[in-house]
Amino acid sequence: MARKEYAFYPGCSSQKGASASNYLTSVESMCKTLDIKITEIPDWNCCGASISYAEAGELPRHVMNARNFALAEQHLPGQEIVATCAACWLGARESKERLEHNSVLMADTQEALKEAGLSIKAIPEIKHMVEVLIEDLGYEELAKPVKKPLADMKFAGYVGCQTNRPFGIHGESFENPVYLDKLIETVGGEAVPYDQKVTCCGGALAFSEPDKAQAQIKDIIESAYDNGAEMIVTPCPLCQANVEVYQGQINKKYGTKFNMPVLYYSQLMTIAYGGTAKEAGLDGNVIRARKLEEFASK
Amino acid sequence: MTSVVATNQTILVVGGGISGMTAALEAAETGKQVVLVEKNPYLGGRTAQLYRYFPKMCHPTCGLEINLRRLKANPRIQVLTLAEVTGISGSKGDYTVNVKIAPRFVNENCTACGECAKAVTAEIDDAFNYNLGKIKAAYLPHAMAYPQRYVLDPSIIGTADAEKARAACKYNAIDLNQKEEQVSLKAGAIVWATGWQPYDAEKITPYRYGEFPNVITNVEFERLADPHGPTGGKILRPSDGKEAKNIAFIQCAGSRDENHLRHCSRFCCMGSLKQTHYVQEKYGDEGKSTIYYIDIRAIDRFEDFYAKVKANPNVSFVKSKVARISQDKDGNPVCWGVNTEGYKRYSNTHDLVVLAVGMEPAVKGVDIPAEVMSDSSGFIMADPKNAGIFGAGCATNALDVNRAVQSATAAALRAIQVVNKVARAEA
Amino acid sequence: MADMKTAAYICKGCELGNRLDAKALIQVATKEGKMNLVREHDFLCSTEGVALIKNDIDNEGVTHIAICACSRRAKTEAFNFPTVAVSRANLREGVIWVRPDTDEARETTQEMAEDYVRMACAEVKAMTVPSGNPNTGGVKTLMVVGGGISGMTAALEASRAGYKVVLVEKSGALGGWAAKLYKRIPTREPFKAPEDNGVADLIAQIEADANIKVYLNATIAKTSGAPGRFKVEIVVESGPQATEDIGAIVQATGFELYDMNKLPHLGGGQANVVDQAGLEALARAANGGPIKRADGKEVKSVVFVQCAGQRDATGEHLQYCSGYCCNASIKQAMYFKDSNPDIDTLILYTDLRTPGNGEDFYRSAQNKGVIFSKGVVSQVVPNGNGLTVKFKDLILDEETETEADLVVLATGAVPNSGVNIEAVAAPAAEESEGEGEAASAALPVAEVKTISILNLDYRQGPDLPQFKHGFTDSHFICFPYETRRTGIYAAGPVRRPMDTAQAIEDATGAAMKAIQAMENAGLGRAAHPRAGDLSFPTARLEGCTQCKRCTVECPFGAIDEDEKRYPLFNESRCRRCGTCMGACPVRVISFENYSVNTVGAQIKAVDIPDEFSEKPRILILACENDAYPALDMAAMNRYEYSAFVRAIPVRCLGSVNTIWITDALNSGYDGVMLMGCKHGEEYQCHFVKGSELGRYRLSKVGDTLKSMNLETERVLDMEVAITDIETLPKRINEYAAKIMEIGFSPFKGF
Amino acid sequence: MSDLNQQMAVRYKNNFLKEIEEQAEMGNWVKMCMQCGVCSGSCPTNFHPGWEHPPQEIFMMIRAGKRDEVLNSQSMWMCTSCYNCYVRCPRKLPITHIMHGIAEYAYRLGRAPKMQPTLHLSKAFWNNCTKNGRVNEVKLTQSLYFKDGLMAGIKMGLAMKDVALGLVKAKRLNIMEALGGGHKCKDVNGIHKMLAKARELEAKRKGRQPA
Repeated sequence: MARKEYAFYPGCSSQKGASASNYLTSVESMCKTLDIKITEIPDWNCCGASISYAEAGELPRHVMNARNFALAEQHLPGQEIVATCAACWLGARESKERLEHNSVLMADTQEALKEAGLSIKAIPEIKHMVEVLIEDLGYEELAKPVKKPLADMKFAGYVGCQTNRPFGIHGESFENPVYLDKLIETVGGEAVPYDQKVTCCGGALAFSEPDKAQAQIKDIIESAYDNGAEMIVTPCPLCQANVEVYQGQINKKYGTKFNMPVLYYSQLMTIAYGGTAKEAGLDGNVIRARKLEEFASK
Repeated sequence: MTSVVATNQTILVVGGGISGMTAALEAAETGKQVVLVEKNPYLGGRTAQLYRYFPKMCHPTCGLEINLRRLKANPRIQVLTLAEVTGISGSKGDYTVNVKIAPRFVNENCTACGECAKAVTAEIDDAFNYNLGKIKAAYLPHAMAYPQRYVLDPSIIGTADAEKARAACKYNAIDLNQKEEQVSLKAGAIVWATGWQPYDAEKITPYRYGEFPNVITNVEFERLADPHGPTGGKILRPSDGKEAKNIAFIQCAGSRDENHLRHCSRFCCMGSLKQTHYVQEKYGDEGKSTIYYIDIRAIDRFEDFYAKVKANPNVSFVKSKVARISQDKDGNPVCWGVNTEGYKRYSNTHDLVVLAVGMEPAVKGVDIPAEVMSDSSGFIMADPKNAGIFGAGCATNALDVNRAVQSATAAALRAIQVVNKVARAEA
Repeated sequence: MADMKTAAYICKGCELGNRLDAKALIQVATKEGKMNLVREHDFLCSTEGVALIKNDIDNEGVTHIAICACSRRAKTEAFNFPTVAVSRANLREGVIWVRPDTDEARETTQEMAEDYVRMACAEVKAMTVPSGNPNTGGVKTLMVVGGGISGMTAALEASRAGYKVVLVEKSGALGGWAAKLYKRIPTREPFKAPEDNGVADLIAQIEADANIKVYLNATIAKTSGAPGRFKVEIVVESGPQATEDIGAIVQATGFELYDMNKLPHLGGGQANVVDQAGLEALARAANGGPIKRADGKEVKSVVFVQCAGQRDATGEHLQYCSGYCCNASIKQAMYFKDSNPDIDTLILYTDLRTPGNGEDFYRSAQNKGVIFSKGVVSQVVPNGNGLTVKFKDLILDEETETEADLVVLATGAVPNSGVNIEAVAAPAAEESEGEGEAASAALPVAEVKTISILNLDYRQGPDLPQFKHGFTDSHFICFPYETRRTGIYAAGPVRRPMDTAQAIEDATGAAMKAIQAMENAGLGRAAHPRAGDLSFPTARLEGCTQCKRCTVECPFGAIDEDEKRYPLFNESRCRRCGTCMGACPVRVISFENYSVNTVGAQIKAVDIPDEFSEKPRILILACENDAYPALDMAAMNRYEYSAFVRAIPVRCLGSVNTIWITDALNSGYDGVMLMGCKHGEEYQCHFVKGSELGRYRLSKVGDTLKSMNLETERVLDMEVAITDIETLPKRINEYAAKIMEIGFSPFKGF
Repeated sequence: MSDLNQQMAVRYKNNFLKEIEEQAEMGNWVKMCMQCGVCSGSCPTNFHPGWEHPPQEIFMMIRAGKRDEVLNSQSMWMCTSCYNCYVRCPRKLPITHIMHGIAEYAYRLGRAPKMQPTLHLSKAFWNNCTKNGRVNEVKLTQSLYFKDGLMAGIKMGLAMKDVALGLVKAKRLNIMEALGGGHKCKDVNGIHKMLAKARELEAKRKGRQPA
């Protein structure tokens, strides 16, 4: 019997072979160590993400999330939903909030769900994995399993937008949230202060407006370098991808020499808990975090 | 032991700022018995912490001197400092009030000669100057403090410092055995004039108050400009003591904001317009002020004052609520936003940013009897049932000094109506 | 004066004993001060010390005491002996705290102390204990002029406190402006919707109140007398003239709207353009139903133009903001939205001014669909059956226009404050030297009214002096009710532009002050700022030359002229500033405890060393409210200054009589420093015109100096604020140095 | 779609504010803006060139009835959903959602700019994720590259080559997905029926004939 159980909502990017598969890998290792049982919501579907607003409209977007709620309720009764992807978490929370505060929307949603043979009684709580870690467990508990503190490694904790706004992590400020820094320190690393912690990476506009997005990404990486960071750490798959994969293009465009690994908090924790590079999904990083890989292999 | 002479024809005034003093004086000068309760060791409240008043640019201490003279000349007012009301029972015309009096550790013998301060070595935060500086733990709160008696900070009681202070006093004015007292007194009517507190600027996270040393509040700026202040009246910025000549004033810092204070605090526009005068006064044409605002609320004849400031080439106005503040490598605050008049983007670097924080009623969270109603912002509202407890000054609304005094004068009459009724009944 | 017994007490506490030669001070008090009784004490303000003095008063018959210790501002509770005349020699803040504790300084410091002892002894002997004003009136009836919200509130609040009230209203009904309103701006939580105008309720209360006597269709023919004994003649239209005995007066005569016909470019005077009063009339007619224009057409779109003829920089219209109009337009827009949400309501403003909880009212209007645009209207022109409003949209940064069935101009308030007595030159002003400067700036827009409201039978004119833009406001931040006519207080929009909620608060405060004035007049006590002072000016008329300076200069219009043109003092109008005393060229005016003599005696008491001593003497006459406390606080900060100055507090620069200066110079002083408050438009003098009049008078001293062949620098007029604690000692020392340059006065030793 | 545009234009005559309030998601908040400008200053794209109208200006334009300028504007499409404006607004306007709502409405009316890249992304993403219930990242990427036609697609593809390859190497882009495979939900059918119903209900509620 695990000490905590959750209905797990990995989201599209955290699947085998998907853009955040390494996130999934590390989360699984991390949860194993922490004795957290996460059970995938059977047949869960995409949250629609913010970007679908134009084509989806209002109700269909909520209905997509509502389906996941209904499935979780049905198959994993009494369990809170935990998401690892910022967009999934935000999308789901928004739908929960909107449906609970708008009886018309709720009625329409139920009617639509009927088409799929589903219905909602009470929408479960929806948490981001980070909330599970720092609220349900707490920093002390997270520190206990640390076998290999990530000594003399400098990380820039990049919180970004959607794990931070509009809901954010309880008790954190929108402008200068510190939970990520605290997580880094909990596993023995050094969190460097820098002023692009919550700057937007451009989100989905990395596809549609690459120039604007990459200009913002450049600011983030530059500031991380300027403040002595060796690696960037983030809780969001989209942030991770955007900040990591466009560095080559940015170097071309701006003549920079960026080669900054961008990791998930869960990868740090897995390594600090004594996991292997593979268990932490370090092989899944496009820009390899050599220093961390060597450290892991020691 | 403090003895208080009070009956159900006595008017109790809670709060010794300009509103409380006014209510007390107006009532006493009409022949009423008054007890004035103040939680600080001195009277004068927040007005005593202002350098100048708008629109006259005159000095609050000038009016304070007159009020203190009125007070000294009036035998009908008993003043209790370091005192707080802890409970009120009874009803209109017949209240019983419990007051907690904290020890001052200095008695009436004190001649304010200052020998104790010389003897003491420990230092504490200078509360009168919003903790911008340090003072000795035996102190006179400020130059015009009334009662004109020193105070020993509780932190040194039981230490060698306290003994040094006692030894240094030739007049047996220092009494280290003073204890907290609870006194109970009668009152026919109560005027609640507990004033206001500046909104906690740390809650306005985009402005990074508390993180960036060169982002300060309007009340702190008053102390910087005041010759009695921590910099002796020089406008020096906290981070490096450099002369701050290019200053940003951000209006509605917390006010008119559903995330903070829903009401408009009224005084802050005039306050910042006034403070641009300080910059001009200290630095002449080298001093530059920029006011970021939503609406300039220079109501009635204050418009003249606004017009004068607008005419000053060293003051510029930007119609914009600043979105966020960052800090550059030299510790200069940078204001980011958009001028909504014609949509012009800006990121302006300043030496110092002054947040025009709004007024939060100090009554908030204070337990006063149910018959006192407060509005959605926590200000006391006049009770239609006309009970015997009346709000005065900034406890009732966001007011400038002038209007606070009006309100206090009105409250004095409302209180007098009650005690006169009692008197007629007993006659 | 027959059985005067004097005593001096030398305190040795607070280092005085160590720093000064107490024995010598006792000598001085005895030999030169000629005090019947001289005592020293180690700690005079202690219980024992005070008991010692008390005992001398009770058992030794001491009537006059000189306390030689700390500043008169310190230890006031301890040294409080109301039954005897008391003077204070300021040996602590005035001497040892401003002097270095060094051997070379000791001699001059001691001399300083000895002089202050001499001065205290001389002063107290010239004083008598004020006996109170014999010429009081005990009338406790309040007169309220104006039957609007403010007037009715003042009347009811005074009545609730147990006072009789006479309420005079010029129209045929109570209610004033508020009665014209369909509804009013909310005064209580929730601040979301217009509320009942409250008039009916007030009228009902007044009619039910036996304390309140109402005169309708009534004006005031004459107001004579003083607080506690006003006689008011009331003329009732087509009725008998009445006379009332009145104790104090509240003037709540309200305002009228600025005439929109002066705003043709905004459509003022055109069809379908109304001011806020006009809209209220339409709303009352509609009474919740669809609001119709004069031509009967139902209004489907309305534009509100804020600041119409207000906040005007050209000087052509009102310069000020009337404060309430933003909320009023919001309220009026709600009239439309509440009757039909589909009506287009647009409010064009530059700064929306809804202070305090008005912000809730603003939000509520937005919620109801009222549109707010930041724009400046250039023109309103007819357009078919409607109007076109041309304006610059400041947010979208473009010239644009919109159509409307109806346009409402928020034109703002003009006070009904009666005659501007300073604009229409007061009678015989030219006879006085003071007046020329005294006249304050007249106003461009608010036309000079010629019909008086109070018809005061005062030497200085028939109405309350006006402050700015025709309002009868006070210029004091800390003392908003202080008019320049004792016992007469303004309330409501006549005092300052304000909305209903404020007017109610304001009227209650004014009633408070009026009641207080009646109570104090009855006891012969002064009103603010010398509240409780029992002294009052008296004149030896046999010496009077009828020059009228006192009657013209009195900042409070307290002095009339009798049929023989002698000054006629109205003590309960007097604020005890002493300006009359300072003005009197033949020095026949004095107070019992403050006179040409009490100060003159101190000046003469100072020991003047001969020119070879290298010790000049400089006289400081310092305003007791600002300059003297500044000197005290400089001392508390241990800022040192010259040992050659001798400071005497005065009630006001206005009370300084030139004779003090000429006497000082004649008796060999080398210089005189006059320290008074700021004057002019932003004056800080607590007697309003006192320091200004004083300065004007003293500027004439120059001629005297010439006639005495003395350098003009020997008299220095300084503006001192209470915060000048750091600069004041510097300026004193600079002046002392300057005197050394100029050299010593030739008048020494005469 | 433009018939819907006509239909709405007629229905709301010259009251564009009302149109937005009833038709656009969260549109009823627009009237509450007090023009402080904090949203404009907070927008991350604010300091990039070529951004016409910030939210507060869009709101003012709506009140001023500038229907065409607003509906045709690129501005709403620039939203990165960073929620800075949303959390800072002193009037608590859900600005991010309002901007999305206006954009969505403009699109429904067929007024959105031609080939608006973000709109294209939105369509591609939604269609992609609703087809099988989950996103097929390869197909998504393809559809984005080839939106401007084959040649442009190849160019874009080349430009993005390194990005794609990097992901492939890292096993985070599975080309197999391109060929039929990829992740999908079991009850795709139910999802489709459910969404069809949802679209129908929404159109009904907003008084639009189903497109």
